[in-house]
Parts: sequence; structure tokens; C-alpha cells
Amino acid sequence: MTAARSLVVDLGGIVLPTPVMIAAGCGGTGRELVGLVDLRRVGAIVSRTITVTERVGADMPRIAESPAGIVWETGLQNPGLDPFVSGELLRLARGGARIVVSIGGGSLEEYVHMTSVLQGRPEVAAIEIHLSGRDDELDRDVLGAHPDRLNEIVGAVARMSLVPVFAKLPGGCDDVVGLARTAVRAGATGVTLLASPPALGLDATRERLRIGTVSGWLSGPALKPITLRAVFDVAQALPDVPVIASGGVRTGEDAVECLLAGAWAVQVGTATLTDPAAAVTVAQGIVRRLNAAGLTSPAGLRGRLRPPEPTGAESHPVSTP
Amino acid sequence: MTAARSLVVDLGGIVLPTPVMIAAGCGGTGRELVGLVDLRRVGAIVSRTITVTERVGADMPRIAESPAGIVWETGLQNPGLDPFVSGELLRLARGGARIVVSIGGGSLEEYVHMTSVLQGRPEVAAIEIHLSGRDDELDRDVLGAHPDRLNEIVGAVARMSLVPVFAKLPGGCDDVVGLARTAVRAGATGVTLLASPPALGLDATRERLRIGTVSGWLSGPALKPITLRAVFDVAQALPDVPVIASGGVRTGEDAVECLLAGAWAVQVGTATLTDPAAAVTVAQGIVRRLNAAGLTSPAGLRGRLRPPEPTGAESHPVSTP
Amino acid sequence: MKRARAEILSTRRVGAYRSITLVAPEIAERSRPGQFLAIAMPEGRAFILRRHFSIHQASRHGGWAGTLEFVVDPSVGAGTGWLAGAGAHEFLDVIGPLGKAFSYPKRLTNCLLLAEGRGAASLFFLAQELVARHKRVDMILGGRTLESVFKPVDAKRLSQTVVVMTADGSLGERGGILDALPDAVARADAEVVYAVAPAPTLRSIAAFCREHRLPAQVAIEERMGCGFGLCNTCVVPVATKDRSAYENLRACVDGPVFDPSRILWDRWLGELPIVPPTAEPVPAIPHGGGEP
Amino acid sequence: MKRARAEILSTRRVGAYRSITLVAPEIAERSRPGQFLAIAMPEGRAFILRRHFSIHQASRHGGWAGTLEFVVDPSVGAGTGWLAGAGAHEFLDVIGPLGKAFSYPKRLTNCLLLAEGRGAASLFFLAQELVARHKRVDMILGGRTLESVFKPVDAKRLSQTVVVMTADGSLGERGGILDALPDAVARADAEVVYAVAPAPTLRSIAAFCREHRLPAQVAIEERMGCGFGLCNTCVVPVATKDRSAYENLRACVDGPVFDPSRILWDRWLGELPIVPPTAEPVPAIPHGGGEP
Ligand SMILES: Cc1cc2nc3c(=O)[nH]c(=O)nc-3n(C[C@H](O)[C@H](O)[C@H](O)COP(=O)(O)OP(=O)(O)OC[C@H]3O[C@@H](n4cnc5c(N)ncnc54)[C@H](O)[C@@H]3O)c2cc1C
Ligand SMILES: Cc1cc2nc3c(=O)[nH]c(=O)nc-3n(C[C@H](O)[C@H](O)[C@H](O)COP(=O)(O)OP(=O)(O)OC[C@H]3O[C@@H](n4cnc5c(N)ncnc54)[C@H](O)[C@@H]3O)c2cc1C
Ligand SMILES: Cc1cc2nc3c(=O)[nH]c(=O)nc-3n(C[C@H](O)[C@H](O)[C@H](O)COP(=O)(O)O)c2cc1C
Ligand SMILES: Cc1cc2nc3c(=O)[nH]c(=O)nc-3n(C[C@H](O)[C@H](O)[C@H](O)COP(=O)(O)O)c2cc1C
Ligand code: FES
Ligand code: FES
Repeated sequence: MTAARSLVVDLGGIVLPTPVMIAAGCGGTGRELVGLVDLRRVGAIVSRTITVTERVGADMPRIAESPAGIVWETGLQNPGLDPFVSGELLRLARGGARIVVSIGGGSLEEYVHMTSVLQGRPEVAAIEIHLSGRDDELDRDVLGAHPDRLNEIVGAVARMSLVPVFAKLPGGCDDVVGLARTAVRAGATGVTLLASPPALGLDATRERLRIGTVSGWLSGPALKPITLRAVFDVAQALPDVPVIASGGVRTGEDAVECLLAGAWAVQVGTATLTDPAAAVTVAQGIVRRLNAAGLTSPAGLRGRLRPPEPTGAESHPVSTP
Repeated sequence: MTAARSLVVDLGGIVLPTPVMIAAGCGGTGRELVGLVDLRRVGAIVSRTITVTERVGADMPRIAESPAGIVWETGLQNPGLDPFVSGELLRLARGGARIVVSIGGGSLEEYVHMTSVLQGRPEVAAIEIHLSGRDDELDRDVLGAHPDRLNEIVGAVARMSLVPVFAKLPGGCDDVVGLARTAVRAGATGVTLLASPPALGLDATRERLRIGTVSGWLSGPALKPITLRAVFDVAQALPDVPVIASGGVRTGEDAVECLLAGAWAVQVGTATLTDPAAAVTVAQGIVRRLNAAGLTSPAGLRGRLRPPEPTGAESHPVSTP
Repeated sequence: MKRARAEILSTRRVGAYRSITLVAPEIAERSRPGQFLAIAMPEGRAFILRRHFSIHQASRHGGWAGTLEFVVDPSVGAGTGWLAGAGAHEFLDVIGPLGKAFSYPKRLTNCLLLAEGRGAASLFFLAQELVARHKRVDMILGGRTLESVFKPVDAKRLSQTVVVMTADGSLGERGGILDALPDAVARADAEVVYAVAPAPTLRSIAAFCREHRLPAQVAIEERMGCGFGLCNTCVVPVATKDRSAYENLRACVDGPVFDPSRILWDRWLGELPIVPPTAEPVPAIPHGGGEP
Repeated sequence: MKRARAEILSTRRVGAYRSITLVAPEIAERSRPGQFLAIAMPEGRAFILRRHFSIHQASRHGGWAGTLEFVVDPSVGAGTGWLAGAGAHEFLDVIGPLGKAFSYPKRLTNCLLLAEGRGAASLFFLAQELVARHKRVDMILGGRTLESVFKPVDAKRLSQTVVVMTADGSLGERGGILDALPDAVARADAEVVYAVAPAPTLRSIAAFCREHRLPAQVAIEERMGCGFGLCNTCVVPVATKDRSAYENLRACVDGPVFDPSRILWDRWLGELPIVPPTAEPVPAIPHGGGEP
């Protein structure tokens, strides 16, 4: 049995020490995780989604629990691009982790502007394009749900960017494979699957909404089967495209499931809120698994998936001689 | 405090004794629930989805658990329309419950044929149109995800049907309100929100898929926040349209949440598999709530939803004098 | 089929397994060998579905009247683990008896019963009923190790002969139950075979019985959503009566006991392309029920 | 901020609440009044997030050195209910101390502390530290009934005067803590006000203090995703220093202790349209920390 030599993964140009990243909006501002987790052992931190100008964010309360999940809405609260670049970005990088900057906007111009500002910043290892917000220009609810627009935005960012670009596809879209194909054709290095789908939290006893802005987004373990399906379908259709799984990864086993389904890396969001070291413990789980399977790299898990064992065969302690 | 006079709801022409229905594919074939639940106290049973010709169904295994959910795939196993009408339909009706027949197909012709056969059958209280399957004619993955096609299919069924018609919108579509509007414009009496979204089940330890056909659908409590959001958004946009909530309703409280969000009725699927009397216990929960609130009908819950209470105000045992 | 809030009377270790006795008179009264229970898991945990367990004993008379016993392999997962930890005086939400029972032969006499591991639990119940009907019972019990052979000593009270097979040779002979089948059939002059074992073993048993034109019944397991026929998730491909086609029958209501010659094993176990079932019918034990 | 697997040393009932003492030396050592803990809920249940509790006592010296005490209102929901049922020798996964502490006045002396219900837990810790700094402490404790007034008898050891207010008049005077505020300020010649109470009460206290130009600090609560600054879900709208605008500050790292004159109460409590904070600044207690 060979020991896992390394967890290093190369996502089309961005080399990460482990395939476990901290998801956008769940990693703080560069100060908070210091002391709670060894950031050099985190694959990468994705920043919260940054917009050109400051956003004060959504009304309170912003979070509620749901069955195996949370419903949340921050309204993309962030200081705006320039303050981010001169403050949070530097702090995040100082912690020792690779930084992926998540950019969001409502118009082509905003995405282009952000990409131009982030170019040449040595702290930026990659860009993740947030595509779940409103399209202010075309007056559509979900900017990234439309192939035409996805093509345009991702294309513009990818053409300008000197670092790899990942399109984080909106959750709750019917044609994930089609959108992934569009993003990759437009120049994306890879895709993050998926952003949180729209959700509502409600307190029946008090007859009240739970989230100040009325609606929010669903995150957490509840999403895992949806994430796995998106990852599997896209990986089958586009086997050479780096796929990052996001949604419901909490344990090393969850991460192994994603890698088996075809992901090149995973992100842990909600899990980090409970266990700030989740990205490291999840990576340790992957190592244990690689060692047990005699694999030398996380990529070795891709393509090992077999059809289900017949129920009757696994339910008994004895296998046929 | 007035007592709930009755749970009767009128969904645009179909009058149900309670607003709690058993969801499609979770109510058996008319024999199984007898003795486990008093079917006269069930709002309605939706049949499994029926197709023109028999389907032997999907490969085994067909079900696995996921966090707060199940992943399943039956492949719409059913005896085909004619055997259904002469056997299962009669048996279902004999139990004393109102019957909604779920029809599915891959072409306009199939939907039209099924509607024509079901017309004039006194056992059929309403039709629910399953729209999550493949579109064989147009070679698309999800027939009902496309407004053009939704309009065509729902329009044809609604024009022919003598009983109310509900469009069960596919889960995992970005523009639920748009699809609901299309369905209603095409003539649907109301909408069922939502069908199960696509999902995958995977066993990391055994490196195996859990479902014989590879992929399946997600059901169960995990979906509740997504269901509530769809119901809320559609009810806000189309307040006069009967909305049936499906996805994650397990308790009376869940049902009350759906009604508060704007649903006219709810369906219980997965919950029925664990508690065959779920549709009745959920309805009892609604009654208790109506009594406590001094309401006389489930419709009274619609529109009572208020914004969230500030956290600081509810977290202490004493309220301000 | 009844639903009951049933008190656990007692639990005890039986080798690698945990045996649980419930007070559930209405279910016990109706239970027959081969049938099973659907047991609800605790609320507020990571469980969605019920878990299913074969009935090991159902006492209608005597000091244990109204009790039911089933056997749990606690090593499978969270649900079996939880059940194995449940203690006396706790209550379980139980639905049962579920499924079709083994049928008893009307004319034939010599019955050979084979089981691997905990599968033997339902065969003990069957053996009892067969003996009460003046049938001769012989048993083959298997397991990976001596711990996983179910009640080899008790078997001797019901059975003319008991052959024990273990994969590691720690009890009885080294090998699987299949290895002991031809000899046992000859020695016992077996006329009917009953088996509960992993599906691949059952497939081999089915082939043997077909070859030797022995009528047989097997109890199979398929992943279940409900256990009482609502969801169509527990299906097994079974040839139609005329063997011209097959249907996916629900293991929970049409099974779990099937005539093995009618199961499309290769289709079910998904390892080979679909092959048509044998055209030549094998004599079947009258299906479902038998003498009450 | 540390993470620890902390053993429960003991738990006891305190009126309507449950008080839990943990062995967590690293956290206890760093804890200051106003700070809180984030406690992980058990695995495999219907919990996703940690639950948050103010620190009631942190013993650095003496027989209880290395212990931490916090107070749970078990009636809120599943998580507080579970915690209240936890027993000695169980282990909790705790992160703390979290958040900014109350600051102690440098020059001013007379401190009035007001709390409703379990909110008093952190004010006892504060009172201790103030007394150790030779400040005069007076207290107003409120509750719905006598059961929900937190430790009214113990308060007398720390406080020059203790006024108890209950909504039903079952202990002390009938009324809320607000009703007792003007008199208490006059009687104690209060120079500084500290308060922990439901947000609407805090808003009224803020208005009173602003009107009387009394520096104040309040500890607030907002629903939290993490408790240590990662998720931006716990925000409170707070005026910028120059009061020209506001920012949504995280209650978990920028609070939970805030200068009440800078909170945009109406915006936060969502009942009125957004109004700009008062233009005229109120003297503030030096923010965060104070003398160690
Ligand atoms: C008709 C029938 C009778 C049964 N009788 C018994 C019995 O008498 N004693 C006993 O110990 N077990 C019996 N089983 C199997 C038992 O139901 C499963 O082992 C149990 O449901 C697993 O639950 P879990 O929570 O422990 O494992 P889970 O965490 O649910 O699953 C762990 C793994 O176990 C396997 N598994 C899950 N469900 C089943 C299933 N229904 N059948 C087989 N394997 C499964 C899968 O590999 C799964 O990944 C029976 C099953 C059926 C269908
Ligand atoms: C900084 C801080 C300090 C706190 N200190 C204490 C303390 O010392 N003692 C104590 O008993 N409680 C304290 N709380 C409140 C406590 O965290 C919540 O009551 C608890 O999280 C509710 O969990 P639950 O599982 O019991 O209820 P849940 O089932 O999660 O919620 C039940 C209801 O409680 C309310 N609720 C949920 N979360 C919060 C929250 N974070 N704050 C307020 N209300 C909430 C909501 O109305 C919710 O619907 C504090 C909260 C914060 C933010
Ligand atoms: C509190 C919170 C804030 C988030 N903020 C962002 C964000 O700013 N941008 C973004 O793309 N995703 C954001 N997300 C989504 C996560 O990045 C992640 O995709 C999602 O939570 C699903 O993964 P999980 O189940 O691991 O949490 C946020 C999630 C949470 C819980
Ligand atoms: C085993 C099973 C079979 C189902 N079969 C159908 C079906 O035939 N047609 C259909 O429209 N929905 C079917 N559904 C979906 C349910 O009707 C329901 O929409 C979904 O399960 C979500 O609701 P729930 O969370 O209450 O289960 C099925 C669900 C399950 C679990
Ligand atoms: S398990 Fe539901 S039909 Fe058999
Ligand atoms: S609770 Fe997460 S930032 Fe405050």
C-alpha cells in the first residue's frame, strides 16, 4: 500500500496544496481564521464576493437553520473593490493561504472593471465569477442562468484575466451541463458547482419570515445530492475541465464522494462556520482515504466509481466464496 | 376562539376534504394504504405518474438516504394508461379518496391521448401534469423547463380536460415564476411546486453509485426551504392561482409554513413512506393551528406572514412592558 | 398489517447479532415465517426511512404470547447500530407483518433450509412451522466466522441434521453453504429447498435447484423506501407466469419470498446483459400462504 | 480565541435557567465580561450551527481556576434544550472567548447595571470586575416572574443596591427594568450605564442615556452563523465614528458590546424607515477592552 504522496492539485494553472478550499463568503476577512486553522494547509480561501462599490448588505436577521441546511442572505455585504484590494486581500494573503477572489456584479462593465483591477495583483491566485445575482443591464433575476449572458461575462473576464477563472454556476438551473459548456467555451478555466439555490426560511409558530430580506439561499448538507449530480453530469460531459464541487461538503467522506463523482477540488462553506478547521479536517479525511486505497493523488479517485452493488449482496456479512 | 369549522379547500374547482394530499408516486396502487390510514380523511391521492404504455421502470437499487432527504428513481414504473384506468384507478377510488391522476409523456400526442382517455372517468377529480421527463420529440432533457413547450403541453391538456389541471413544475429551474405564469396562461388551474430536482447518491466507502440508473431525484425535508421560496414567489406574483406545495412537507408545522407562504394545499410524499398516515396527521396539525389562531379555514393562513422579529427581542424571556 | 407502538421486552446478544423481543400482540398474531417488520428510526436524527427486519419468532401461545423477535446485525450502519443499542422498555414504532410468507409444501415432506449469517433468523421460524406440520427439516447454516453463524446449537432441536459452514473454518466445515448443498440434498433426500442468503449465493442455489428440478423458495432483500407497497423502490425482476416477459415486482408486497426460478438474477444483479428467464418451468411450491 | 474539548464539571438549576460549568483553562484565562462562547451541537441530529452563550463566570484563580460558567435558557429551542440536559463529565466542543468585552471606565466611578432575565449572567461577571477596580455598582434585575430574575440574592454581594422588577409583581416591584431606571440613576448617582436586555428595551435605555448624556454600553444579540467573524450574518447597523453614515458591523467580532448611541435601532429592529443616527455625539466609554 503506497502512502498518499501529496494532496497537491493543479486546477488548470492554479496549484493548490490540497483540493479543499474555503467557499466564498465563509472565510472571513483575513483576520478571523488566524489561530483557528493553519492556513497553509488550506487549499485556498475564496473571498466573499466583491462588487465594484461597497454594499452595506441585507437586512437582519440573515441566517436560519433548515433541515440539514441553513438559509442565509448577506446581500453580498463587502467594502467594495478598492478597499478590498488595499486591505482584506492583503490580509487574506498574509495568512499564507492561496486566495481566489470572487467577483460579482450586475453589468458587463462591472465585471470587466474588477478583472482589470485584480490583474497583476500577486495575491490573486484565481478569480471565481459569481453569477447568481441580478442582471441590472438586462433586467433579469439571475444573470448567470442565461447562456448568452454567461458567455459574454465569462468571456470578457477570461480574456482579460492572467490567472485561472472559474465560473460559479447559479444553483437551481435546469441545464447545468449546457451552462458549464458555455462557460468553458467562453474561456473559463473551470466551473464551481453550484452556488446556493434560492430559498425561504419561515417560522410557523410566530408566523414570521426568518430572513430580513424575505428570501435567501440554501446551503449545507441538504444540497449534497444536487451537487454530486451536477458534478457528475458535467464531469462526464467535460472530462478535461476542472470542476470544483460546492454545496454540502462537510466531511472527508463527502469530499471523497465529490472527487469520485468527478470533481477536481471541493469547497467547504457552511461546515467552516461550525468547524473553522473544516478545510483541513476534510483534507485529512481525503489523505486517509488515499492511503487506504493505495492512491498517490486525489485525482486518482476520479473515475473509480462503479455501479451500485446489488442490495442483497451487501446486506449479509458473508460474501459468496 | 372559534374552532376550525372545516379543512375543506377548493382548488379552482376540485373540492378536497383537507388541504393535504399524498404526492405522486407515494400512495401505492389502491390496495396498500387500506387499513393504515382512513382515506376519506386524506385530501386526495395523486396517482403515480402514468404513461401511455407500460414502463418496467428503472434499475435497482432505486432508493438511498441523503442528509434530510432521499435520492430515488423509479423510472416512472407503471402499467400503462389502459390497464391503469381499468384497474388501479378504480381501486384507488374505491378507497374513498379523491384521485388526482398524474400523467407523463415525451410528446404532445401522448399527453393529448392520456387526457382524452381520462375525460369522463368519474374517478378522476383532477389531472396533474408531470413535466420533468425527457422531451422525446424536441430531444430535450427536461420537457417542462422550456416555456414554449410548457405552454403547448399544458395548453393542450387544459383545453381538453373537463377536470382541473395542475402543472407540476420541474424542480431545479431558475425561473419558477415565469414557468408558473406560462402554465396558468396556457390554461392550468394551478401549479404544483415543485417536482424533485435531479440528484445523485454515492457511497464513498464502497466507491459505488447508490442508484441503479446512476442518477435520481431528491425528495424529503432537505427541500423545504426551496419549496417555500417557490411557493412564496409564485403566490406573490399570482395570488389568485391555486398553488400546491410539494417537497419537504413532513409535519403539520411544515404544512402551516407552506400555507403561510401562500400555498392552497400541500402534498406529502417521502413522509408517507415512513408514516403511512402522514397526510392525516399533517392535516390534524393544521387543525390544531387553526384552532389556536381562531381561524375557520386553511385559507385564513395565507397572507398572515410578517417580517422577522428582531433577534434581540425574541431571545429573552421578558418582553418590553 | 398493523402499526403498533411496541415496547421492547428484552434484548440479547446472539453471536455477532443483537436479538430484540417486542410486545406487539396484534402483529405477532398475524406473523408468518418470511415476513418482516418496518421499524421507524428516532426523530431528530439523520434518518429518513424506516429500517426492515425479518421476523425471527412470533409467539401466539404460551408465556411469550404476543411477542415478536427479530435479529439485527449492528455492524451495517447507523440505523442497525441504533437499534442494537436500544434497551428494554423503550418503545418502537413498528409496522408489520409485511410481505408474503414462505409457503409450506402440501404433499412433499423433506425440507432443506439454507441460510447465511443473520438470514437464518427467519428460517428458524419457518423450521418450527414445518416441524409442526410434520415435515422433516434439515439445515445448512453458514457464516464468515463462528460468531456470525446464527444459533447453530438451537438449530439441532428443530432439524434432523445441521451442517455448519464457516469461511474461516472456525466452526463446522470451511466453506460456504453452497459447498454443502449437493451432499445435504442427497443425505436428507430433500424435496424442497428454502434459502436466505446474499443474492449471489441465492443465484447459485437457484441454478442448482433448477438443474436438480427441486422446488425452492428464497427470501430476498432489496433497498426499501416504505416496506408496504407505496413507493415502487424495492423491485426485483421476476418472470411473468408464462415466462414470456418479466415485471419489476415489489419485494415488500409481492416478496420478499420468491420462487428463485422466476427471478431474473442477471438482470437484478446487474452484472450481465439482460437474459430471458429459462423457458422450461420448474415445479413451484404453491405461492404465498400455504396452510394457515 | 481558542477551541477546546471541554468537560462539564457540573450543572445546576438557577431559577428558570440551567447554569453549566466547564473545565476550559485556556478559554477561562482569556475571558472577560461581555464575551461569549460558541458551542457545537451534537452530531447526527437536526443541528447545523453552533449555539452561543454569554460567559457568566471565568475563574482564573482559586479552587475553581480554569473553569467557565454560562447560563442557558432551556425553553428557547432544541439546542438550548439539549444543552440544559447535558450532564457532568460530558464533553462540549467550545470556541471562545468571542467578541469584544465591556470596557471599564477609567475615571468615572458609579456604574449602574441593568439586565432582564438571563441577560444578567454577563453583568455579574462585569460587576465583579468593576468592584475589583473599586467602582461602585448598582443593579436593576428584571424578569417576567420571580423564576426568571437571575440570582437576585447573590446580586447583593456585589452591588450597593439591587432593584428587582417583575412583570407579574411576584418579586420586587411590578414592572420592567426601564421603569426603575430614572430613580436608580438618581439614587446611585450613576455615571455609566451597562445593560443587557431585549433589543426594544435596550433601545429605550439608549434613548434615556442619550437624553441624560450618560455614557453606556449594551450587549446585544443577533442570529449568528459562526460566532467568529467568518460569515457576516450577525450584523447590527452602527453609525460610523463621524456619524455621517452607518456600517453593518458583525455582532460577533465587532460586538456584542456596543455603544448604544451609535446603533441605528430603528434600522436594526426594522419597524420604522431608516433614520439617521443622532448627529450630536454622546460621550463614549473607551471602546473594547479597558484595563486588563
Ligand atoms: C425484507 C428485509 C429484511 C431484512 N431483514 C434483516 C434482518 O432480519 N436483520 C438485519 O440486520 N437486517 C435486515 N435487513 C437489512 C436491514 O434492513 C439493513 O441492513 C438496514 O436497513 C441498514 O440500515 P442502517 O441504517 O444500519 O444502514 P444504512 O446507513 O442505511 O446503510 C448502510 C449500508 O447498508 C446497506 N443497506 C442499506 N439498506 C439496506 C437494505 N434495506 N438492505 C440491505 N442493505 C442495505 C447499504 O450498503 C448501505 O450503504 C433486511 C432488509 C430487508 C429489505
Ligand atoms: C452573543 C450571544 C449571547 C447569547 N447568550 C446567551 C446566554 O447566555 N444564554 C442563553 O440561554 N442564550 C443566549 N443566547 C441566545 C442563544 O444563543 C439562542 O437562544 C440559541 O441559539 C437558540 O438555540 P435553540 O437551538 O435552543 O433554538 P432554535 O431552535 O435554534 O431557535 C428557536 C428560536 O430561538 C430564536 N433564536 C435562535 N437563535 C437565536 C440567537 N442566536 N439569538 C437569539 N434568538 C435566537 C429564534 O426565534 C428561533 O426561532 C445568546 C445569543 C448570542 C448571539
Ligand atoms: C453565510 C454565507 C455567505 C456566503 N457568501 C457567498 C458569497 O459572497 N459569494 C458566493 O459566491 N457564495 C457565497 N456563499 C455560498 C458558499 O460559497 C457555498 O457555495 C454554499 O454555501 C454551498 O456550500 P456549503 O454547503 O459548503 O455551504 C455563502 C454561503 C454562506 C453560508
Ligand atoms: C419513491 C417516490 C416516487 C415518486 N414518484 C413520482 C411520480 O411518479 N411522479 C411525480 O410527479 N412525482 C413523483 N415523486 C415525487 C413526489 O411526488 C414529490 O413531489 C417529491 O417526493 C417531493 O415531496 P416530498 O419531499 O414530500 O417527498 C416520487 C417521490 C418518491 C419519493
Ligand atoms: S418499499 Fe415501497 S413499495 Fe416496496
Ligand atoms: S456570526 Fe459569522 S460573522 Fe458573526
